[in-house]
Amino acid sequence: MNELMIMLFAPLVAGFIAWALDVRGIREAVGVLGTLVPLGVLAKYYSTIAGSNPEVVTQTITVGGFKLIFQLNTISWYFATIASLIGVAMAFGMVSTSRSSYEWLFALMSYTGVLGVFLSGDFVGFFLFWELMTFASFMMVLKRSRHESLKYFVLSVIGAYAMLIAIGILYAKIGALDFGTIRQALYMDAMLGSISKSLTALVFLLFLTAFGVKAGAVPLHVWAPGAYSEVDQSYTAFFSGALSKAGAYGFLLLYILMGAKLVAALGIWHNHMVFSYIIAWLGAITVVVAGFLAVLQEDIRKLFAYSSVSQVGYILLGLGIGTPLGFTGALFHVLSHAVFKGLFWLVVAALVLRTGKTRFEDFGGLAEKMPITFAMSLIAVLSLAGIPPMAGFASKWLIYEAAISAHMPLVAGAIFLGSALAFAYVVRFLYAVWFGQRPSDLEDVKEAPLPLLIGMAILAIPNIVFGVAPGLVTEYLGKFLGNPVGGNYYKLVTPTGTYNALLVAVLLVFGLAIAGLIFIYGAKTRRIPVTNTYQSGNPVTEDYNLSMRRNFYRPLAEALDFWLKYSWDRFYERLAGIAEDFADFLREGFYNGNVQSYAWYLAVVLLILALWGVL
Amino acid sequence: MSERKNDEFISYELKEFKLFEPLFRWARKKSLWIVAFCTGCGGIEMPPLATARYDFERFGIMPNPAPRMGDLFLITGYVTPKTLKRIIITYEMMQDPKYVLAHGSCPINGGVYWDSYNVVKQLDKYIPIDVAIAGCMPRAEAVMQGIMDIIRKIENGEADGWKRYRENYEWYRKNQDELFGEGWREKDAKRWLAWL
Amino acid sequence: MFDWKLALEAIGMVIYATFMGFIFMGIERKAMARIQRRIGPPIYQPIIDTLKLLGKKESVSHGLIYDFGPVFALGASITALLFIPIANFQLFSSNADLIVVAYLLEVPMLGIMLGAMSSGNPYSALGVQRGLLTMVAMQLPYGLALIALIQHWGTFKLSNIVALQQVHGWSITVPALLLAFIVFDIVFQALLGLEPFDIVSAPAEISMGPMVEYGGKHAALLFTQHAVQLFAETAFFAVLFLGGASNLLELLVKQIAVLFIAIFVASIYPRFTIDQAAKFFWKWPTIIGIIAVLLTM
Amino acid sequence: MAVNDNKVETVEKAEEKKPELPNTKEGNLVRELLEKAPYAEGSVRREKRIEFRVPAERIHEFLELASETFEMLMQISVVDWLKENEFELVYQLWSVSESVHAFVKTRVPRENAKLPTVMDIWPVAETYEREAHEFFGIVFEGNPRLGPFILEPREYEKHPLRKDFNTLSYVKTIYGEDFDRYDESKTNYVI
Repeated sequence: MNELMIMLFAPLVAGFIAWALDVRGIREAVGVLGTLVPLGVLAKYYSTIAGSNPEVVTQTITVGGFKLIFQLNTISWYFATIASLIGVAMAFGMVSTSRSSYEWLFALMSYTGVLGVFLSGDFVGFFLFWELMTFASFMMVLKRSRHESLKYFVLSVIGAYAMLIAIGILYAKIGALDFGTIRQALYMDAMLGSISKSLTALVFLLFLTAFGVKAGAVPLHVWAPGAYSEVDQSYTAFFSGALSKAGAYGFLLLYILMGAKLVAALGIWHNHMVFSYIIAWLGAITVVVAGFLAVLQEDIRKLFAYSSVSQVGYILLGLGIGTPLGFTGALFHVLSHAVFKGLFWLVVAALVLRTGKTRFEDFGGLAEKMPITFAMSLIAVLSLAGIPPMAGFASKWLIYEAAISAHMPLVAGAIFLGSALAFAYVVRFLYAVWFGQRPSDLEDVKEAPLPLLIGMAILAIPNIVFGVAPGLVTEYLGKFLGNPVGGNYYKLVTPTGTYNALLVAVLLVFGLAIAGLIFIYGAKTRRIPVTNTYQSGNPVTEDYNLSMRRNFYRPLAEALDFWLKYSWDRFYERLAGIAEDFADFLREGFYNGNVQSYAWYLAVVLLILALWGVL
Repeated sequence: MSERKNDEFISYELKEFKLFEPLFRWARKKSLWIVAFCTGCGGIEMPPLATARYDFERFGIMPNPAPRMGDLFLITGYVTPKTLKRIIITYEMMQDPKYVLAHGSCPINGGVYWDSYNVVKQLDKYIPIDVAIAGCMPRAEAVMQGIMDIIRKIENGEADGWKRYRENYEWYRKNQDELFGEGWREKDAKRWLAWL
Repeated sequence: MFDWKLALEAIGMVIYATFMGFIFMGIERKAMARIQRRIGPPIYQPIIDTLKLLGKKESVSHGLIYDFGPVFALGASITALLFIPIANFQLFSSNADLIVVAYLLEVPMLGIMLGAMSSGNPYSALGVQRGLLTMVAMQLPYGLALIALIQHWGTFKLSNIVALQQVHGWSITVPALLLAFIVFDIVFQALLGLEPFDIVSAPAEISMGPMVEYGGKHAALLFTQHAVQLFAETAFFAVLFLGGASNLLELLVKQIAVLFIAIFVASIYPRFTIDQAAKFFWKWPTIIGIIAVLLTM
Repeated sequence: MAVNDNKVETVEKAEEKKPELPNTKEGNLVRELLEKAPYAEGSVRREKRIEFRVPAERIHEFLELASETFEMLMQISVVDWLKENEFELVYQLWSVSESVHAFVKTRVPRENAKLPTVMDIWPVAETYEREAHEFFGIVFEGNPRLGPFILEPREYEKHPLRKDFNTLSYVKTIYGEDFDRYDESKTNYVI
């Protein structure tokens, strides 16, 4: 039974060991080992969880009067495996990108935090590990830039307080903290209705902000671009791959614990559950807004940060649909987003490590210099853009099926626009970084180091495997969702549509064969340099850069200039400014330095206490 | 453009697909794409060819802005050294069975500008010409007649300007370098950098 | 277990589609010529063009991805074609539904973009930018039209939609789907890259857009891809809105009808600039699409 | 008395030139400018076209005066009088308000011809002056970019449009002797 504990605290212990003996070789080995342990334990538990007689593994420890329950059921196993997969890839990435043991300590601490969040069975453990995770990631961002970490810290604190108040209300009403009893109590309460409608709405709103901040839903996504880009890029693979999934797990928790109660309280509108309709629209707006922002970015890290926010929007949308098909789509997208976004961030880590640049205008023509990284980024591009034989498409297809069959057309329309935007900014990344003339200072760029390549390979394989055989994931998810998606391992069959991934892959290979035949049949090709291009007859020289890397989508910015005037970032900065001025006003007002006013304050306070009869 | 080594250009061997050659010859004859790059004063003669009166599209001829896809290169009128540089670069970008149609007497011997310092006197020294049409700017009918000549030449395999260019490439290259000086492509590209 | 009939059907359909695709391109050029009172090229002109391009003695390449682009585009077009139920041949349409085919029809765009980007030519980069922006702009109305259709017929599978249309009459007889038909027709112009939205390969401005560096057999591959794409998209249009077809001839008539609508619109309208196209697509077609979607809720 | 006479003559000479000006719009324009710039001579060529002759050293001052009514500088063209060994620069101005052309002519000696630039009045003059410099070799003080303009590197500083530039021999050196395949003897060709 204490394997759960080993799994949970192995990364934390490894982190401390790595931090303690700060030796180049050993620190990396301990770190990677620390991340491998949870993956091993989870693999061992697969047979018990998903085997013939699934039984839940629980472990309770009492800490200072609070009884912490840890449980490993199908959902938590799924989320924990994704997080540990990304964790292992991050560890391999950090072997070559991070130089200081400070980063190893806090990376592994946030890894323990996420595992704790997924495994905890009650709100105390959930909140403790949630805070551990936020603290560790805050420290990682703090190392690189104060402003971004401050922004991240303030928003996370708001989220944490919201969750704390919501837990407090639930504890006051139900008297228990572990999920089982809360679920039972709220289920019963849905009929009796002892908790008032407005109180349930308040709790829902608080949980919405708490999990929205971590997942990065639109109004609260402001910290994401800054935090994701100011951190060692291979840690961002974990930061955006696994930590944002904690937010999605929170929303799922909302359904499990308070689903019945929320439906009873907030009612049904046009046969959609009102609270899930809100989450669906929150996801849809996140997809579109973050997509448009991602397309117009100039910095490679900002682009992928907004893209992460947009993809998590897909997950929220999938959860918001509410039908079992919607859940399957959302949870499959949790896996595919974690995998292809992790791969993207490792590619960015390789680029930043090798070239030291982050803006698009400094990159160019790296395809020859870093071929393997280019191949990996091509796989990630195909997956994110949702090209059929890849994992990205399978999950997106499920979300489309769920959205349209649940009669949420405008939300499905938002996904159409979102996936086109994903296609646009991914191709912009390909063009700006890999193709075109190479700036002179990038001549001596070498291929990414071996550990980073291993990390990328770890994440590239699931992309293809789950792309061609999506049935594996939907069959596992079907265990606790009442398998809405039929079909065997390579074919998804839903009541309204089918998708045979293997056949699409086979026919694509068949089509490529025909096209390749025509290509080979044609005349011999002669390789020519980049400068031999048609510039309406003008001779082209190496040192005048002819590629459009800056403002690639300037016409789109012009078409959207009405909307681009408003920005959440500036809104929050102004809010912060107002708060600061109010605080200054108060400070001048009270602490004005002369003793008489202090004496007066004392007298007034004593008078109030006397009247109150406390004195 | 980076310096083109001689052997890299010549190493290409003329592999003739015996089986499909007559089919390709018929296809080349029936679909000529004109590179939309009017070099001289006769460029204004090309649009009327595409209008309802003459309509070269019924012979499968289509103006095509990309030289990589073009076959027929119209040298319409006098050729100044500046334009000749662009002509040479565009001509070398065109894919292989390519034909050149020279309008008027200027490409032949400098014509009216025979003694002008910036008109190329004999275009044939720099790029091979397949058909030359008379007329100080030949009318649309004359241009159409020229195109018919080229089609007839393709039919009986005489239109081998591109083969001539490929076989005695050094001679053409020597003339070009003699006029513009060695490595003129790099020099010219860099010369415009100051302006951009 | 490998059933030969299906394989032969598939190969036969690919050859038939390529041939008919070229004929459609020929019809397109001939009709535009006749509208301008010109005689215009023979119908089979694109076949001659492709043969000429294939017959080029030598081809030029900017690298591996430059060659991979057109090959991937043609492969994806063929795959998309094989998932559409064409007339009485079901081919593989029982294994994929509307969303898969809609996405497969957009994958060649990525192939062409990949090749165009790796050629390092600024004109092709501009073509790539415009192609992507057109796709982003037209994706919303395109999605809304498809959603309206799915919601009305309640199924994603193309073969079911065709069967339902045989029973209840064509989709355009339903008023809500008539709106979706109008939206889809506008989007169809952008899908084919015809006149009002042919900003992608604006011949006069940026010399053939993404295809500027393509010559010889690469251009032949792209021409074949465009032919297969044209056939696949017209068949997709006919299957969705004009009730599929029981035999190839009926399908051909419907495809040519759809093609002529596109040609007439194309030969009248001048070209939109890219942000005008985006603004246009997000105004009228989206509003009509939303109305159609709400009507079929 | 004699002083009086030649004053009379000068006055009379000046007079007999002035009365010719018709009192049309163009005539009044010329009369105004001549009052402000006595050193210049003006005449009305025809409706909408007037001419001025200005000595080379006062040209800048005159052009400033003229720029109030003549807003646009259309062209600076140069005529090469080989026999009088002089360049004649013609500043072609156009008045948008009056819609009248003005041709301001000056004479400059051929060897190291120098003139003040008019870029401060009309910035567009930079290109015209560069062209004049490249083809004729006239130096305009104050023009920052007088160097090579549009000619091929071979013809820099050769000022090809000068009358004494022997194009025939230059062409023979560039394009080789055999450029004329019909070998009629062109040596005594009279231009």
